Amino acid sequence: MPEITLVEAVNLALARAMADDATVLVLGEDVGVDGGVFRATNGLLKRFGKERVLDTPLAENVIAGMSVGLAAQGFRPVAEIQFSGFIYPTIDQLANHASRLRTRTRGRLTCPMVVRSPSGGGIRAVEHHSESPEAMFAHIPGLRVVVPSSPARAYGLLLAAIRDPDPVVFLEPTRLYRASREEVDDDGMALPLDRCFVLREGTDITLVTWGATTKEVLAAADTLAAEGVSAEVIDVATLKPLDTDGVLESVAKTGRCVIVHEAPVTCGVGAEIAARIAERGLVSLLAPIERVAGWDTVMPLYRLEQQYLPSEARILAAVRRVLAYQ
Amino acid sequence: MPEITLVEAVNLALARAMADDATVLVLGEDVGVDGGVFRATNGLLKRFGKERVLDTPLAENVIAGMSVGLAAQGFRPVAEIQFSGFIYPTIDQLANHASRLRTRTRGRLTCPMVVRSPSGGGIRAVEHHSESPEAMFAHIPGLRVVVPSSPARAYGLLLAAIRDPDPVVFLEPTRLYRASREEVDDDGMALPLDRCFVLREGTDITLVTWGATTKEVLAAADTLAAEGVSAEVIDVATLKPLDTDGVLESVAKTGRCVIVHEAPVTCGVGAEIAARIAERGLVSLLAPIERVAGWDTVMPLYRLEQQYLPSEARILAAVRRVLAYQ
Amino acid sequence: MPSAERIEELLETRRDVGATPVARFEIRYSRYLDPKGNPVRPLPDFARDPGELVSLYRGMVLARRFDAKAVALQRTGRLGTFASSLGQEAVSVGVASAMRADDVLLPSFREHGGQLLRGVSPVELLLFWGGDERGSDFAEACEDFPVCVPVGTHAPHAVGVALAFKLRREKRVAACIFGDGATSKGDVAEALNVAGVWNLPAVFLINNNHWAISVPVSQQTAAETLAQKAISAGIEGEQVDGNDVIAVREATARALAKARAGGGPHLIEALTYRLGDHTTADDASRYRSGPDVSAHWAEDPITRLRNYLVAERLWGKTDEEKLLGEVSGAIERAAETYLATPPQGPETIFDYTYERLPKDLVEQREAALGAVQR
Amino acid sequence: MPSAERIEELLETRRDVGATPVARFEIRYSRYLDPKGNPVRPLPDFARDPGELVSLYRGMVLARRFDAKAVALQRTGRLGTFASSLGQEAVSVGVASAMRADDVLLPSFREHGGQLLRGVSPVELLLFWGGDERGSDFAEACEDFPVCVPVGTHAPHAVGVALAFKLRREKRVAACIFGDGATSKGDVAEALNVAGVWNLPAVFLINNNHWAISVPVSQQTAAETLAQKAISAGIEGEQVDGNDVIAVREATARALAKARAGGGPHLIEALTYRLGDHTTADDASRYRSGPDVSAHWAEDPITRLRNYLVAERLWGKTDEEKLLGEVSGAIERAAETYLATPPQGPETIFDYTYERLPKDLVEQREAALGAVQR
Ligand SMILES: Cc1ncc(C[n+]2csc(CCOP(=O)(O)OP(=O)(O)O)c2C)c(N)n1
Ligand SMILES: Cc1ncc(C[n+]2csc(CCOP(=O)(O)OP(=O)(O)O)c2C)c(N)n1
Ligand SMILES: [Mg+2]
Ligand SMILES: [Mg+2]
Repeated sequence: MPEITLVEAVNLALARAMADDATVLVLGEDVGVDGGVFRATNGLLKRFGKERVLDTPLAENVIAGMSVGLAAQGFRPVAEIQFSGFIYPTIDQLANHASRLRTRTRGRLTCPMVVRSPSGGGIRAVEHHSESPEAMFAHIPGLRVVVPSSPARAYGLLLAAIRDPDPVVFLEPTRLYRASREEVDDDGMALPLDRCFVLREGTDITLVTWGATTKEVLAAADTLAAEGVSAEVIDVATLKPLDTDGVLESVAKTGRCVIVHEAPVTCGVGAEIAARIAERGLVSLLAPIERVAGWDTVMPLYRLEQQYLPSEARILAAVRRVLAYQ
Repeated sequence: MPEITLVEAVNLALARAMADDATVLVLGEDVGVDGGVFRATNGLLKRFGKERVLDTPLAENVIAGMSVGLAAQGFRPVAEIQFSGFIYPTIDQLANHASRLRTRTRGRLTCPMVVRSPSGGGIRAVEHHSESPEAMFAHIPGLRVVVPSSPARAYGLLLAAIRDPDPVVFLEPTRLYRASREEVDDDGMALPLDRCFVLREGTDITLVTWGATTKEVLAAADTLAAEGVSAEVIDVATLKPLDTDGVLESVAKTGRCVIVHEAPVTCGVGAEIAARIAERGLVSLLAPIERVAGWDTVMPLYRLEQQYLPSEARILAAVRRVLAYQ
Repeated sequence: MPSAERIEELLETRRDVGATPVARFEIRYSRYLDPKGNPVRPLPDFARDPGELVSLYRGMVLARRFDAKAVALQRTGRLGTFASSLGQEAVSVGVASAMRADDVLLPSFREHGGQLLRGVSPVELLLFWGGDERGSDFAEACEDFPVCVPVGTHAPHAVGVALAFKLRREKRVAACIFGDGATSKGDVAEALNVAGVWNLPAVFLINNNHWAISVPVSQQTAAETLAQKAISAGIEGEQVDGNDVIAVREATARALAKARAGGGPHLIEALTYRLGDHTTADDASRYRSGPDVSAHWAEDPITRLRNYLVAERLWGKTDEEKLLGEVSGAIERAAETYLATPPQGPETIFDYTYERLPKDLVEQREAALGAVQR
Repeated sequence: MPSAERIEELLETRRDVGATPVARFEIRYSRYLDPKGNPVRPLPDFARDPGELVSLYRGMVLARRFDAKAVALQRTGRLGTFASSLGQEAVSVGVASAMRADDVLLPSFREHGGQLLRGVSPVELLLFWGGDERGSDFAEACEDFPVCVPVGTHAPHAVGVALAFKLRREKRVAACIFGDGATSKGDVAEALNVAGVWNLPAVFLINNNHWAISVPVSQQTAAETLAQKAISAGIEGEQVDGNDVIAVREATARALAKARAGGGPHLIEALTYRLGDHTTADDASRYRSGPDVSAHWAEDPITRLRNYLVAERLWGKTDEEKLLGEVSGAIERAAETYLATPPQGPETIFDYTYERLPKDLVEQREAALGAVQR
């Protein structure tokens, strides 16, 4: 099995989904001959032709809106939004149409579409290329929101997203696109969209995260292990619907929890996870929850982005406070 | 002092702000001769003329975008979005420009604008006229998000929003527009945008809410009082930035908390409030937090909307569970 | 009188006459019947078949009856806010009459006439306006889109639908109707542009009733016609008399045939007038005068076609009475069925959110059912 | 060869010749110098002043030098992703040269030439592209907008700025530049429409470099010209040779004068060509061929104007050497200053988020400073 990067895994999953199902289409800006600005759609045009890989005009709103029309007609469009800072014009279509076509028509018309977009900072990009908008989508009923954190999970989760009968927003951490390689078997097996992943088992504290920050969280867990602290690391992966039980089970075991994400802390998905613990897992909590997240500031231009992104040091400091709490 | 409704208070505040400050403009669809579909801008055209009250073409994106341009040029535009279901096209401008113009230019250009919109259900309206999108805005750094729950607070908070040097999203609960009257002194006094309001003092449990659901929460508090339970009712009012201390102080006193809002529960602002309590107020909690909120479903068409909106009965049931918890 | 400085500046800005013309465009207007019902030019072929004309007439009468009933139900608290199409019936009836059954209609919220003609039942429409999702679960016209309430957001859907047809090599067309106000929205511009560059089988129809709630077209755009919105997208646009159902049908039929044959998209602006309030929640007297409106009654599409039919001896008093009786009966029966339809249970709030209900929602569903029982 | 059925259908869809023309439009194209620098028509008045022409020339040379330096800094890891304007310098230099100091420029991300001419310093531009917010805190051109990275979203800002000028009765104009790709975005259509209906002093300029990353204009729209996007908005549009800085400047000057005089908005499409990659992160060889690109070098705006100046004996070898020395010196000094500028502290992430820092952010700021110290 070849070792591939996360972006290559995305590419592999797209190719697999397209090969398996003739209704799967890929569309977006520069997804064709250019193969996508990150090469996520590399080679697809050549392999599947220009009726299945469509370079669209530059207009995110109509990219989302035409996907609704295609999906209602039985296609499975996978739309790429080039960077997550340009995803906002899709919200109207996703909130007002895609997410509710099924319920509004009592199932007569449905909307099996995927909106993929690179997301997050840390690659010294230009303004608007480093946003983490997942929480806005996770608030919209009728959507699914998925964020992979490794090549294998990217492959399996993207296949699941494409096969899902309802609309999915799939946010790919740019920082991880080429950060590491992993063996990925192109077996066409989807991963479940209703379960979180335990990346590392542990007993002293639960670290909950998703996407790019899994990297810093796993590093922190390593550091902690060296100090004799056993941290359980959970990758939520599917942010909506959230696998509450997965998180609660871990917290029940450890009694302590730090939630880590890159998006601004206020009204981020971390808040929802903390709230669910406060509702259903309170009795197991031995210490206050902490969130280590992006500040409630605009994502800075890249010179300062490392001061914005949750660092291993910040995670460790939070973990130590939580562990010290009696 | 005359007794006026909430929508009349909005009108009064707009008139006062316009009279006090020649840079305040009102713009939006049907805000002129029609006076707004809810009459929030009634009479303003006549009084201030068509250079200060602008009926715009039907395009929410450019309404938000031109407000950014006006604000950068020293005006204080107050844009009306006719219903909150049509506010999504403003998110791009708010997230990508309005909220960050100050930080991107290091204060050279600023963006003192207000986007007002009716919000919430319960008035038997057509599809898309009953949405509660506050959480999406509350996640955007650089914005303020305000929701009034009475005529007096609508007046004072809207004045504050208009005078604020940064962009504010001001969501007005349609269900309360004409629900009751209150004496409002047109004294030009703004209310603070960094403090929540204690609508009713109590000692046994804290009920946190905002906007339209203050009504059901206050009714529930009445019912509880009759049963000898003393509920403290907090109207958060400014959802971003959130007055954490106000909530924590109350929970420190009561040890129990139920959060009530109309928007879908997942990733609603209630999650943020619960998370902050779990982070900073855990030690005072005598029982798990509960949230009573809209379901994670699309807002139903109006025949079923009462089954969607948090009812007094649902609030009471949650309160009783929380009170019963030992 | 402009100042001297201004005049000088204006002179300075005279058009650059030395420049070379590189593209020319023209917008045309067509009408077959004048407001009195007199033909102003030879009628199109289909109009030689009296059956066709009568069915257009019936479609408009049905729409008007439906409208009147819906407004009455709303006024008596038995229907939600409703958007009447009074005086504009020729638009969507003309469009729908030109469509094939397997084309797809994407209507805005004011096109009941066309929806009824497509086979959407009056009960379904009443259910929708009565706040019940079953109203969009059409038993016929199963691929048609539900009423689009946000202005203009269905234009991108039409692009997707048309693309689906093109990719499947089906000879079908997506027909999308929206108002004059919608032409200000970026959605419409983006959709026209994509339809144009991909040469999609989509026909866009502007129901120009001259008002977007209180905003007249003159305050909506400086464009001389709305049909010229097509020029931006490099597609063909034309204007028709939207109160002449023959003109609407003929223009639509031509556009559909062109699209079906691979000739690409088309934009039709149908000029009509909103005789009523914007919706039952609106009071148009706040922003436009009664006399102005009254004048437009002289353009009424129903009277116009009837005048023609009568003049051609294709229609008489008994026909009229029979039709009215039949149509009223159908609408009354529909209203009764609507009123007798019990609401759905609260579980239906949940059951169509996803194909498979996630665990969160299973729990919330139980809580909701519990709350109702309590 | 189309099928018989198709031919029949196509015949059926022939244009409705009986319809009446109601509106006509024309798009014109202008150019003064051909690619070799030979005048093809009498030059406009301003071009009789050699100083003006030399300053245009200098502006373009400066832009190109800046570009080259920025790309070099990026290649050596000392600047972030950068969008070069190689070959397109005439566009924004032409626009900016026609503007008054108190007009407001709203540029996209490829208009350094114009920004430099407006007084934005090369150090500021490098700081911006180097990921430092101070780069948009212009010491001059203080009301100009920062670089707009999202495609087309600044067009609505231009509407607001122009409206501000109109309301204050100031004789100022907002000038907004965006690319060919941007014309597909609803933002641009909405902005043109509002500017049109309110007759605002705004000039919109399309830098048509024929590519939006890998998408050629022919795949962006079916419109024959991009200038005709104006027709939808009922405003005037025209095309100019965007590699002829004289044509760009003259068309912009006319449009600005018209707008200033109350004549309303204007759209100019400047035809140019992107000689380089889209940005330093792009590899254009993936989607277009070298020979195609090379051919466009013959259109180079800098060579073109120089040829004219030399032919007119307004420019010589020493002038060129002196200019290059001066410009290179200025850019080198700017690069040094940029490289020597220490980053801001992490507190600045917070300090400009709101005018008054809310309590939450005060706490987060403290935490951030603590985290750095730790
Ligand atoms: C995006 C959006 N903004 C605002 C509204 C509120 N609204 C409903 S209808 C309408 C006017 C529509 O005008 P037009 O497109 O001409 O259609 P008409 O009502 O005249 O048929 C408005 C502003 C809406 N439904 N959608
Ligand atoms: C709204 C938006 N979508 C996508 C992008 C990514 N992107 C940056 S530039 C570009 C192409 C722009 O083409 P054009 O408008 O012709 O300008 P040019 O780059 O050719 O100057 C794209 C797709 C963006 N910046 N903004
Ligand atoms: Mg209209
Ligand atoms: Mg371009």
